Amino acid sequence: MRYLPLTQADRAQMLGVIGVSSVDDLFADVPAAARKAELFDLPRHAGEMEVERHLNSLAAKNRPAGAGPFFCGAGAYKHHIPSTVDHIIQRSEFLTSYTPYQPEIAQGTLQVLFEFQTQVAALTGLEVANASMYDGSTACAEAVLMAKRVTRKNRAVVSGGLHPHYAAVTQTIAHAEGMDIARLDVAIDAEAAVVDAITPDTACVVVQTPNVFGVVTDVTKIAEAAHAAGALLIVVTTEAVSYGLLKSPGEMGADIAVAEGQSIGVPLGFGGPYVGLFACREKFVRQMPGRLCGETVDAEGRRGFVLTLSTREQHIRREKATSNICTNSGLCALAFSIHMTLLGERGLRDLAAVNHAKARQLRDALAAVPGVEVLSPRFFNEFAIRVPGGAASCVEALLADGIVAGVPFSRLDPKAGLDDVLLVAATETTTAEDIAAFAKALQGRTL
Amino acid sequence: MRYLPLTQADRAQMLGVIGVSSVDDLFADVPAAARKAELFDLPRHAGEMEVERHLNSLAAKNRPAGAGPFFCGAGAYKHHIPSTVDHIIQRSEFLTSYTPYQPEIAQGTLQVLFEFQTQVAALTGLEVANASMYDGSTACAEAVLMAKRVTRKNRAVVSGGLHPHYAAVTQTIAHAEGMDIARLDVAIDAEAAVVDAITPDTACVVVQTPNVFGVVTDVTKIAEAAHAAGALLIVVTTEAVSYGLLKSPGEMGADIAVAEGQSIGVPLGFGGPYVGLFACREKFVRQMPGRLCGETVDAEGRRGFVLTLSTREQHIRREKATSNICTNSGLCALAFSIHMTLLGERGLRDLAAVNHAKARQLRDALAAVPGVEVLSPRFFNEFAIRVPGGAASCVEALLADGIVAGVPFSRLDPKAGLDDVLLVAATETTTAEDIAAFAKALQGRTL
Amino acid sequence: QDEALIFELGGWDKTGVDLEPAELDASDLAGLTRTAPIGLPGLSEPETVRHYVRLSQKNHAIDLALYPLGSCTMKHNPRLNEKAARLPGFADLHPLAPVSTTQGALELMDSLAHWLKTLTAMPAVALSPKAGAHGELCGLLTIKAAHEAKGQGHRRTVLVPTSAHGTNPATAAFVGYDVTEIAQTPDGRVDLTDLAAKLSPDVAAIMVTNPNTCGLFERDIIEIAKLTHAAGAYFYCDGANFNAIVGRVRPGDLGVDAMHINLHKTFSTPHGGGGPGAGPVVLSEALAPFAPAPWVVSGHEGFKLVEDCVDEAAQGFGRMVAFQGQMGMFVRAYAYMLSHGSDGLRQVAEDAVLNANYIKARLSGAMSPAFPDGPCMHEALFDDAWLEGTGVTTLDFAKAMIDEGFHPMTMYFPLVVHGAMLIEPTETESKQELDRFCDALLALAEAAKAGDGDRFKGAPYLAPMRRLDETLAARKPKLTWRPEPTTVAPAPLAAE
Amino acid sequence: QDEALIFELGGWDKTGVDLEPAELDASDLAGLTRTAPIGLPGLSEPETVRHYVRLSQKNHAIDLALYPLGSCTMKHNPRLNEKAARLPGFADLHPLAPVSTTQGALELMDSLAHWLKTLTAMPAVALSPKAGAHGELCGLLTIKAAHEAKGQGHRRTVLVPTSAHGTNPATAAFVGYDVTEIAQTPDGRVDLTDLAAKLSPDVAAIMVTNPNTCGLFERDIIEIAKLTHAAGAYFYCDGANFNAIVGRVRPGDLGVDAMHINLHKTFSTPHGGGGPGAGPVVLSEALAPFAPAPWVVSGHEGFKLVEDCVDEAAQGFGRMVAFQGQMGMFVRAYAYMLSHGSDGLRQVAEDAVLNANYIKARLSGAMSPAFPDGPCMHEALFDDAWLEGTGVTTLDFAKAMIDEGFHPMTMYFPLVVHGAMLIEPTETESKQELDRFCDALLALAEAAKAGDGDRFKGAPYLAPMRRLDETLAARKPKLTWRPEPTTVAPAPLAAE
Repeated sequence: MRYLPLTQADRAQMLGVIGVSSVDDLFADVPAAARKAELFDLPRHAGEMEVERHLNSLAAKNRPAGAGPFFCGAGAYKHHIPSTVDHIIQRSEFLTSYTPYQPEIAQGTLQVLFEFQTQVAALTGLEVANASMYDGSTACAEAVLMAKRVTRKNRAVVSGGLHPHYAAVTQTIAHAEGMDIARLDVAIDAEAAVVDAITPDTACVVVQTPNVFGVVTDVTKIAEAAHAAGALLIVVTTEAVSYGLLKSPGEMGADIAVAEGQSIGVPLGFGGPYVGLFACREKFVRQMPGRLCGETVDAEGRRGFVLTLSTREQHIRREKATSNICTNSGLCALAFSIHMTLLGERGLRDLAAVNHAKARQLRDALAAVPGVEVLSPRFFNEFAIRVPGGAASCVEALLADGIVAGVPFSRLDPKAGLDDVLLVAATETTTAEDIAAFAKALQGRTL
Repeated sequence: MRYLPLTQADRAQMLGVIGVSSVDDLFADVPAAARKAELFDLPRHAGEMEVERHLNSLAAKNRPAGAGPFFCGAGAYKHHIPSTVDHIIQRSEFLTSYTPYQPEIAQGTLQVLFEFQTQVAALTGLEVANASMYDGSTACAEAVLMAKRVTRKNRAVVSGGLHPHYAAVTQTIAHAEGMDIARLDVAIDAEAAVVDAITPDTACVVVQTPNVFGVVTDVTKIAEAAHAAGALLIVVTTEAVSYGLLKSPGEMGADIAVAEGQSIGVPLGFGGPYVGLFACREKFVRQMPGRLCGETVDAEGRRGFVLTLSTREQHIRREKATSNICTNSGLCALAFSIHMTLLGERGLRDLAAVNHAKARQLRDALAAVPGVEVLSPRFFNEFAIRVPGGAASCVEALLADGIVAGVPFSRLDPKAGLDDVLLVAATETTTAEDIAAFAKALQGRTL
Repeated sequence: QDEALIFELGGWDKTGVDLEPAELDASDLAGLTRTAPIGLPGLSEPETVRHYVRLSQKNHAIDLALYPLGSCTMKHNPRLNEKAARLPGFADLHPLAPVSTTQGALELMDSLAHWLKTLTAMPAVALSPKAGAHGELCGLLTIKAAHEAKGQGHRRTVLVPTSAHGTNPATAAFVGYDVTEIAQTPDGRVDLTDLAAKLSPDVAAIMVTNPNTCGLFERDIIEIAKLTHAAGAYFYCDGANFNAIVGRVRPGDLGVDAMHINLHKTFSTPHGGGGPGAGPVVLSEALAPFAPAPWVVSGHEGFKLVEDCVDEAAQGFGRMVAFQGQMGMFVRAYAYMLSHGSDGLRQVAEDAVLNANYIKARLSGAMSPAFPDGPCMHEALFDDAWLEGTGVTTLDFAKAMIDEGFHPMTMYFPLVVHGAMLIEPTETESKQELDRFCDALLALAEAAKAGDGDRFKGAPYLAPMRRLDETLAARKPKLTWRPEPTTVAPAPLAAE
Repeated sequence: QDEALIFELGGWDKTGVDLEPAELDASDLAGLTRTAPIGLPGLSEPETVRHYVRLSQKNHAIDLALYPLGSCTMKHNPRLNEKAARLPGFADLHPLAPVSTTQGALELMDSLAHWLKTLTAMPAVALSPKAGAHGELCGLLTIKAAHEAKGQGHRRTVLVPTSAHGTNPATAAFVGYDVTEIAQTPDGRVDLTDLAAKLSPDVAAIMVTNPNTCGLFERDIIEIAKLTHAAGAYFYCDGANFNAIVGRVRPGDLGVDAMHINLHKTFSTPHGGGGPGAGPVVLSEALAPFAPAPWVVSGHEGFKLVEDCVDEAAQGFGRMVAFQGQMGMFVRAYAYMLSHGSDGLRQVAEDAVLNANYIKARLSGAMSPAFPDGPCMHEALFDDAWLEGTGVTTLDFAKAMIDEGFHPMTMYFPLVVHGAMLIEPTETESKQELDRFCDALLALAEAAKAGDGDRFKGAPYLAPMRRLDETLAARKPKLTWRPEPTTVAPAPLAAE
């Protein structure tokens, strides 16, 4: 087998050194009843060519986003990734290294994480960021738990504009920790209702901007209300490119900002792996979940980087840890950081501006289709429309025209009663032809 | 522009250090008439996404060999390449390094070349090999010129079984050097005629096995005849995988062996870059063309490798060099060497056996088609068939059935009068279904 | 050579992309446009490539040499798997694309689930957890839901052996459970008597790693499961070390109720400097109904994705993540499974165990194995008794290994062994490399005993950096780069 | 750390592939089957990866630092181009596949030809030459054919300046010409008087590099062309340094008849440790009819490939290679051209020249420029006058640069300058990197003048190897690995 270097002669010689007569002797501690002599009922090994063929055939049964006009968003976005990004993350030294526990031979990973943390802090307008989370949704849940630790209060107010998956994850996990989650009604411009829901026993308020309907909101007033009640404001973002154009969470008073970083450097990948961004005010740093990288010096006084504040973490603190997290999303954080370095401030602003301009073009084109109503009053690169006859059947119908029209809101939250709401997104990858084709096909279907 | 790091501020500052006022001043030596102020009539710069889209659209206008049943050979073969090969040759340190002129910081490339040379020598059964040539055809021409240097004679006898492109390249270049090229008549089993053509003024005899019709030949007798006449025997191989199954050129008495190495590790790539293999008897080493890597020691006595015997080469000897070659095919040699290391002797023998077995299956299937005649009496993984109605129109017709049937011999040599001869090859990538589909379609077209 | 930070390269106005800037009409943004500079540097593409390539060379990697981190399972990562994961049909697939356009992806998930269930003899699997600890969380949430459904929601305790990974108690606490430790026998296994004593009606679950973190198989595993079930509790197995038994032993045959599988360990998806991972959880019949959304079902019209628990599985405890989990890792793990097959996977376990025992045998003369009697499984555990009197600590010894070109083993874990050194070679090491490693360690051991203290106290000498001051880093954490007072702050971008 | 050779790793019976061995029926092989072992080692995939990754780290590369090899043009290689070349539509395309299935490839070749012709103002281009020297060969063969067609086949001489690349005289000799050198003026250009004197009726061509290998533009280039043409000879221009003028100056406007273009220099296809390259040759109207096969023509029914000279171009001199040339390089070069565009390519030349002049300006205080007056083009040439009396040679100085993390410049070339040091930074270096480089060289220069001989004579100290004994290597060449007498020879494979 091509991945196994031992020859039969090696094995025999090694058994001799160990002093046993067969490899079975090494499995002696396994109860006899569980020691399977036969191979399990699965195919035998296969050559690389055969495996590749099989996987190619599976891949060919999917329609990639790049195959034609494509307007899905709702928490994952089709963006162009510079080829440099993938080239670098495939380097052996990044790809096949472990968590940088031995900093002397892991400065590559560590410096990248330090740079990543700084980029995330700058983007979110907050002082500190961690070295990444699994994704945006788990980052959101961790932020709520962190607010509980900081405030020692148990109630979370969750905006109805929060991505339903994020709300579900947060609810699942925070509930297990004994928190009381007040999820407000789902609505297009849901953030308006948040302030009134804040009570003195509120640990945190969770709002998303742009929200799941694409609506952008100035959360400054919500921050003030939350702070007045002794609660933290958690601002969630699922489209990191929006940071290039919109006021940062920190500028608007957020205490914790979490985001899905997929849009920068990470492929759609059917949902994962992604990279969660997590930033907060410096005073809360010791309550943060996840890995942190910090600057220090080596024995010769040279600047270097190490994992730090690990007394927050499970491998030191065990049941008293701030989180159970061990694995992070290091390679995706690297991809994010490389892409961000290529963009720079100028490139990110340009990219965000292009995204917004494309979404406006899309909005104009769809708004002109009779029967279609644009629902999102303010948006970045995604918005909700009402389509006659239901969003799910609209998507199905337009697929026949070669167009992937977007995400029916009912797919995210079937109970919300918004079956005719379709979420549509545009990015720099959207062409004028894509938009025209969408509008034309939609018109054909709604007439 | 993303590949250009200088900012406008940098440029201004640098012009100041240089002491000129504009970059135009640096082009002062260019005659005014040739100093173009305007941009040339070509598109302006484009973003990565736009360029990628354009190239994707061009690529999509081609039908890759892997898209369906495919039987072309004739000097380039569709083989499976392990993914490890491409991963390694994309490493910055191999991909973006130059000719290893500074051995202290080029041991990676140099050790690879030393290993490559050893592998090529072992495969060809000869004592020394160089660090690669552009491809098999230019290696063939260089071998003929080398024979002239060694024997100080001017006539080359070229078998009618030599790949017509190789014959053309050799004729073009050797003729320019003033050699007299006696190319024998094209025939399926052409090597039989070679011995009689050898004269006392013959510098070398060039035979190919497997030849362009796939025919394998024991050249021992030809070697004896050549040596008796004071000529060198040059054995050409265009399918390097055949080395795994067939007697090596060295074993059969060759003085020089040249080959196209594409089959091991190098993609089809529409004809290039490929990698020429070049090996010979040790006594001729100082007449070899191309780069050579040799073992030595460093100042601390450690084993290391350097380019050596460069007094043969143009950068030292100028017009007295053994060849004008400067660039080699280093990265393809690396790919070849990696693939060969993965294969090992066992893997190469298995691969060759699979190739031969598939070709026999193909032969059996096609031989059973009424009207089709198999022409090659002995073969490795390729053979010639006679198809009624002409090979070119047969290929065209089968294309409509989704099958790329092979290479019409007339495409290689329109003057040979073999318009009904089709060259067909099978490799490990050929499936039983491919073969069945080919036979069925052929039957449908010939009936 | 030091590598400057991206913030120090002067690229406040540079970019490595060519975008035609769109004119900004902010009328749909309600005044939310940024005004102040963000403070992000940019670099041209050549500078970017060089920065990261240089940085990369400061890392150790499994592609460079043995990486014997016990319990971390650093094995070869096939490049075929990387290639497959990058096929546009997988990499460029939106998680919410219409289900009819994602049939191949769903089929792959379904096949992966089939392999995982067959290899573990368990009837169900939840694929979505994003890492091992996330899988533990999923498992305990499932257990919690199952107890609640049975009216056993009052059970508040989870039993965990002292030798467990830190994630075990951390996860239990995360879910709101109290953690009680189980004692260990002198031969490194769960103490059955202590377990039986602690299996009160308040216990919701036990969490046992098997093979355990001492590298030993829990001989009494079936008895442990029986006791646990008899007490009305569930048996959560930490499957971090499944690589030692894959293809040979099925956890379902041992009485396990839930077990996560680190795809990045057993099935060789790359670790990527600490992640991403993937932690699917196999579940017993008792727990299966409580699994979280989403999951794949197959029917006449192809594959379907059940994304909401409401209708089709009212008992499901909820959702672990947005979307479906680590698809990129699923592709890699599945490619790895197909490549190995049932025979190859069995060989994986055998060679992993053989390699570990070979190291244990070769080093036992010079170093002190924590459990000298009997074979170990996939990793060999030593304590620091053999260093006594040398003045060299486990940490010093580990740092000296760096100078020999190897990554240190796992140190000071598991906690049950003094100065623990946990060595896991994995099955993808050749005998030559194992010998090179053992020779180096034996030479180091000799040097330590010969009193060559400087070689250890100052180590590493040959790494990109000398030993780093971790205390300083934690005392006054500097977690982001900030401009020195003398640095010119980034100027706001000119409107162009 | 030394890396063993693949032959020393014991893998005589190992393999890193999984092939089902086919049963061998040798009845179609006429007894030609191998019997003796070949002597090829094999390695498992993990061992293979490690071997090559370890080796790679012993190389310098443009991705690691400045690589200022004059005349070699080591610039950034965009990864977009690597990605594009690997699209199955290009990489998995057979050179003899039916023409109707290769229309995209032919279109790309046609577009590349259009760009090359437009950038050079030349009416034709032969794409097939595989490298620069191969392009020279193509150019001279074209010239020879043209002369023969005009009844001028008696012309036997090619004039070449002393400063020329070795490939120029070597190629001329290869084609059977006699080589005569042209003198150089004190300011580093072709001596017009000497040229005029040597332009006898026997001269077939002149070969002039422009910008020349001293990094200078031939001011009298138009006059040179006129003299040459007046003598009935052709003007071959070595286009190795086209990168200095691309987008700004067109060789066709200067009177050039043939010029090769190193795609791996001007258009940034990667050098790959010495190759592959690609050397298309642009041709004047006079030479165009004699171009070799194959070429692409476009018509109503799409693109066609003319593969044989017989019918469609009876004058073509023959064929340079099997198939169409370096398609993989065509894709990369075309991607590079599209990315830069007409504006970007012009900027390429300007920045390359600016960077070289900046280095010249910064170093001229400490080192002696060979041609101090006036600007240089894309490379700065120094001689070793400034090292006089220091005991340090050009070679020593170059080796000391390695310890500073840089690749040495080109040394002892061109031959017209004593102890030449030819520095070419290219346009893809940032000012920061140029300053780092200049600072390092200035410090080294100071050390040399201060008499710190050891720092140079023993250099490099910090490279993977110390200075290598090239004389030993050449005296008794050891070009392949052979088993030591004590090594067990590989056993023949058992029939399995």
